Amino acid sequence: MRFSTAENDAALAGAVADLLAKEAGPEEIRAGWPGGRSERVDAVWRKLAGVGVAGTLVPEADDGLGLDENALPPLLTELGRSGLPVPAAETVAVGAPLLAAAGAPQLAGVLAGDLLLTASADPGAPVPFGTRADLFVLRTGEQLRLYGRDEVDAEPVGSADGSRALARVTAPPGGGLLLAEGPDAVAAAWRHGVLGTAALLVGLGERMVELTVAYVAERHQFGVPVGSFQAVKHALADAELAVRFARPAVMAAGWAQAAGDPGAAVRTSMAKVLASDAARLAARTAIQCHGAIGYTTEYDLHLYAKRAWALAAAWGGPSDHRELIARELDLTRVGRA
Amino acid sequence: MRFSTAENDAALAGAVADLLAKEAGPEEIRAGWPGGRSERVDAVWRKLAGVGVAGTLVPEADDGLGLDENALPPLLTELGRSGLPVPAAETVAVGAPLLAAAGAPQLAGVLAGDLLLTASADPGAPVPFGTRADLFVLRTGEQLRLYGRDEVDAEPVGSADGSRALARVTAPPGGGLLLAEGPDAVAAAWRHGVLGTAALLVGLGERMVELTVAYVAERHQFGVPVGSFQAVKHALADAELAVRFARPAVMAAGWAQAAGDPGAAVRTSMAKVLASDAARLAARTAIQCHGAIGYTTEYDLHLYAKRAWALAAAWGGPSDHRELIARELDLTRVGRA
Amino acid sequence: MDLTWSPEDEAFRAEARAWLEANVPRRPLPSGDTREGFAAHLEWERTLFDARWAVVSWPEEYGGRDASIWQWLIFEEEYYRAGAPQRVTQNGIFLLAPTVFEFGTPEQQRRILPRMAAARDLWAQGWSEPGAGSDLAGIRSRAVRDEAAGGWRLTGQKTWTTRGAFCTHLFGLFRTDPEAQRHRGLTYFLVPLDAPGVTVRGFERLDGDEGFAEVFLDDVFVPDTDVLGGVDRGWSVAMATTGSERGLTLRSPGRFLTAAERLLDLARSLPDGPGAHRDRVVQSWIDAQAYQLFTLEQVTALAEGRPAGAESSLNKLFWSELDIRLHETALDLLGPAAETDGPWSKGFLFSLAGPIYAGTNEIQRNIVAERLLGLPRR
Amino acid sequence: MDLTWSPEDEAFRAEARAWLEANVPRRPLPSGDTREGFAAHLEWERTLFDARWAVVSWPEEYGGRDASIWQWLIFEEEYYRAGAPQRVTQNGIFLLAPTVFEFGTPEQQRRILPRMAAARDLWAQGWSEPGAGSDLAGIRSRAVRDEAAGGWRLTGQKTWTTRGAFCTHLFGLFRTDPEAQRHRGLTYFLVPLDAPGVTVRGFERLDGDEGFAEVFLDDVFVPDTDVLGGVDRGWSVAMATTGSERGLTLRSPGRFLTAAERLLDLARSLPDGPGAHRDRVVQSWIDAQAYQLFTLEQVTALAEGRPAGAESSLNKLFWSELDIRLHETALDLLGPAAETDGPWSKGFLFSLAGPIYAGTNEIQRNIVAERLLGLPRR
Repeated sequence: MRFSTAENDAALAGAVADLLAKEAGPEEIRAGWPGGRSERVDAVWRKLAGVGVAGTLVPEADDGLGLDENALPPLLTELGRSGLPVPAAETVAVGAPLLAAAGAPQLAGVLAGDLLLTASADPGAPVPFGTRADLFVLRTGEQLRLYGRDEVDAEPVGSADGSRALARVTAPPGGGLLLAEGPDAVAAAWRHGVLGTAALLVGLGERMVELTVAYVAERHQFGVPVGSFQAVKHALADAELAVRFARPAVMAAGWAQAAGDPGAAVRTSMAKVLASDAARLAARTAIQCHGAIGYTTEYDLHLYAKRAWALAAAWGGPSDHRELIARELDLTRVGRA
Repeated sequence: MRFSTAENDAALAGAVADLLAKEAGPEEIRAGWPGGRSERVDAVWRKLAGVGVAGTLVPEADDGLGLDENALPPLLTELGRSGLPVPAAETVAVGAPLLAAAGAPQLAGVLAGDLLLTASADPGAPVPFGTRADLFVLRTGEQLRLYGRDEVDAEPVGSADGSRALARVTAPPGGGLLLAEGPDAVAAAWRHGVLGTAALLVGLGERMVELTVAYVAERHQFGVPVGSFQAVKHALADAELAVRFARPAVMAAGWAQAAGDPGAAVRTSMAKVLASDAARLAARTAIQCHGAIGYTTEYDLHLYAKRAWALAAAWGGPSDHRELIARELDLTRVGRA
Repeated sequence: MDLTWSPEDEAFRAEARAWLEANVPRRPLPSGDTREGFAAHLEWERTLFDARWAVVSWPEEYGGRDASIWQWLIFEEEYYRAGAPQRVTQNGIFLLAPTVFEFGTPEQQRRILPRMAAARDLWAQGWSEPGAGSDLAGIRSRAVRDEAAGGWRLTGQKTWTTRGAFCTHLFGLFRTDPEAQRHRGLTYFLVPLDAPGVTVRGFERLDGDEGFAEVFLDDVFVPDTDVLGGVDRGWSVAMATTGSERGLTLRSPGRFLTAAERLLDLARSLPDGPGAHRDRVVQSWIDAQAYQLFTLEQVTALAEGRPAGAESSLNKLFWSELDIRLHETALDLLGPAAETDGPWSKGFLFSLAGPIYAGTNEIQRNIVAERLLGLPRR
Repeated sequence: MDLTWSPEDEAFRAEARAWLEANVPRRPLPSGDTREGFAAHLEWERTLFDARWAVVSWPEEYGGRDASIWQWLIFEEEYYRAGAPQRVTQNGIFLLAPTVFEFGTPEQQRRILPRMAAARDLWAQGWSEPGAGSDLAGIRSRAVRDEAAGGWRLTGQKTWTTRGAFCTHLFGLFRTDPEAQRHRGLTYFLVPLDAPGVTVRGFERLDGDEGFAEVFLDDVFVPDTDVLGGVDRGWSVAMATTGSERGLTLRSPGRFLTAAERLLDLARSLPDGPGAHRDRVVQSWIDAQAYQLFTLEQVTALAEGRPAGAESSLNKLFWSELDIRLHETALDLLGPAAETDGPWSKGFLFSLAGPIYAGTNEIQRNIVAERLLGLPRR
């Protein structure tokens, strides 16, 4: 028993955190919005690829880092906290390992950060980064297939988080490259996406609490720092509590997937519930504690809050995952009104 | 449009409030507990009967006050806030008008406060005041029947609120006196019970907020009154908010019943939801803001809190009533997991 | 208790409903917090005014109908029920006008109110400053006496000015006595935004609309006739206005009754119904009803001459939190579809401002605790 | 990350489980917070001690097994899983003992710990006073030096003393320097409750049990050998103990894991299932799991020498609120049947004490905000 990130995994997350601290400033995290200079985001993504991020779960033989799912929570927490608008869960957790397993020739471009790869396990739902991606991992029935930009029709869809670059994507059912097949493969990819998204949400929650702590310590009203009011303190303490308890649940989900634990599905759903609810609470608290400035787009907070709302509902919202857990716990046996 | 208690109804409630302030002190409200001198409660109940309380809804021709359901919210709110352990909703709202309508000879004894009358619309559930009542209004199928103490078997059942004098009561199905019959009559009696209980809960909520405000203004910790801490202020503000918004909903339910409004069922359920949730929040807040002293039986708070928990679940708990409203709002049409 | 409407009130409702059904634009206007949407909304405001629905509760001489407060409530219900456009004139009509009625000179009333009702003058509120949000007493913008010119010279910065970039006038507090502490020495001024020395810069709200502005004032001259309620008396004059901002006039029950009906429609429209969210849908509907009933009780008290006072803080707390819960429930019902732009998503973002503006909910809870419950101030 | 147990730990678990299965009383004992129940619990404590399960993490010389903190967690899980009786010795073992290990002289350790482990001395905590609840610095009970007799004379009143009416000894703070302000000038004393001058009066808790006592001290002599950790150093000595009261040792995850399983059983047993409460049932289960995972992370840190510090406030907040939500959910599942006495009703009443004792949750939130987040103290 040892509940602590292994050195390898911590080192990767640390390197990524350092890189993001230097490279992903306010300009980069805004550059993904419509009309923004998204090439600045691409440049950071390429640098992250240089550290090996895209290939985290790709075997070393395929030029990846060869790490397992234990690496995802610390890594994607850092990506989440940065606010950088990239398909982190979709590429790192879902897409790249599928391409590697299928021997897809596009893998090299993805690992280099030259080809932007997105993924969606929810047929018909808008695809994140659908207007910007070069490659799409899409599910049809029990198959996961890879399509190039030329093979799909991507119609932009608005989002509260403009940098999500949503598109409604239609692809020819039999086309593209078959990556994986069968309910187990589809479920495994889904769990990767859920886990990665949960980790992003933890990072977003942490960041929003930090931003708010810094703001309320500085901002004065009624002659004292706003952060010295007990109401503000307690609201932030509750947000911190939620985020801090989500974090180990996400780590445990990563371990369960890596270890092939039979409880992996439940642990993963649990992580998503806790991380989604924590990030939502952090967003709500952060906006309230900031007052009017939290309600403007000139200040950075909204970038994190909108991402949190989008990701909390993506890859199954909290009530979807509670429903999944209810089934596992044998709570849906009987009919009810 | 006039959303305000009529003078008649206010005068009755005012007289009852004055009487209770004088007669229902801590000793009386504790006297209903097992081993307590329940004759002290009976004495107060008899004085209340002298003001006409038991006959509020009984026609003047039958020696009642001849008021309508508009009188119940203000009256039962006062009875609730007093904490006196009497079958207020069961006698005033449910039982007495049924006895009057059926011409039951026991009515005079009930109106005089000599015969203690209880009621239950939930076959099989423990009957409040079942160990102390002289008369029982019980439902079997679509009938409401009146039984004397000798006709029933009443087995005491423990309750967190010992003064509720719960008993599991079995009565011969065809026995007793038929008071009313048919789904409409049963539903009307049920609505009376729900309304009366909702009003009691508002009174309990108000009382718990008042007790707590008085305590935290007095009690000092860290060199200042506990009530000067923002966390305490805000918790009490939220409890006050809930209670204050429950109150008009209960008044509106009384009006809807009196006016024969088609929305009476929904308004009544709504009143019970709001009053139950408000009283629970007030109880939780009161105990927390009191600190350790709220957690003892020597202090009075627990008497109100335990009553509130019992009544919040009685005559349909909040989720039962939300379910009823959901049906009316056509939200249960489709099947779901 | 009588929760039925009089024949006169029913007739008023029927007239309002019929007019709204005939006149409310079939398609929703673009957001009134954007530049082009604002123009469309102005046209609607003038349509309202021409039919005497712009300010129903005002005297007829200013364009109103002398309607009772009950009829005002009825009109609001019908207005929301009809899905009529947002009122871009509301900061003038609901925040400034009550103050002008109470504190304005007859000359000010005649000059200001009819043009406000007709949406010819468009008023923005100038309460907040970068250093003074909920704490209005921290205001630093100042007014210096210009005896020769018979007026004042205003310098400073106002912010979070709703639709400030599209308005023609600003009302707000300025410090006229630099020696006075906090609440004292403030004066309530009315400022045309085209006066020399005024610069207005619009900026974006959370929901992406340019709904806010910063207003910079550099030695802006304002004549004595544009002081409202007396020099150095601005605090008490302003408090009357923030009271009405918090209370009834800002958020009428009609708004939430309509939103709750829309939520029910959404829940019923889903293939699997409201599912695990059913209780929350029901509770939102209950709360909207409860807000209406609370308001009816309050309006009865007002109509019978009992003033509401600090109770308006209860209104503010209840509607602002109801509004968020209601929208959160809608977004959860929509699931991932909530992310794509739409009225619920936009409404959710807007609802988040509720607990912040017009005195944060933290301050409202303080008021409830201290003024209604009597807890010690510390 | 490795969430599997070593073979040694699995063997320890198996041994504990087997022993508990063989020895836990078949029928629940009467409440240990009543006089007759306490006697039954004492017998159980001695059974535990004889089999060396009373204090598994203590050194063998004091009756323990030198078990690791992991094994302590495992034992707790198994203990709750087996439905074993409440530990009426817990205030001594979990609150006083860590302080004796850290601050006691060797003589005190030898004298106190074995008798505590064997449930021969039963320790009650004497923190609160009528005027000093969460604010321990407000303590007024005093100790006056008796140089001749080589000790101190204690006078004052302690209250909310858990099971004080059934215990043999009290530990608590007394003011030894009457001139010192607040936290200073307090000393940690150990007091036999049969000493001349001590009066103990039991009283009832919310759940009806005589679980509390008031302890009156009138010129009670205590020798110098019963000062723990040095004169006037009581505050820092006591803080070490309240740290462990808040943290891991008070509420191990096993307790909530077992409660969540019971909640699932209850929900499954209902004819209509959990109905509208299903999400809450699931969330209670999730939260119990989350508490375990958080604890495992914390214990890893402790095992690797990183101290927890203010993080124990996060534990306290989480378990105490989880405990209430879990019981509220159970009561809602039971509906009107919740009213009739039963383990869920009793457990609910008990859960309400969680956010009050061992430092109220308001204080815990202050600690999280100020010490973990670094917000200004004011």
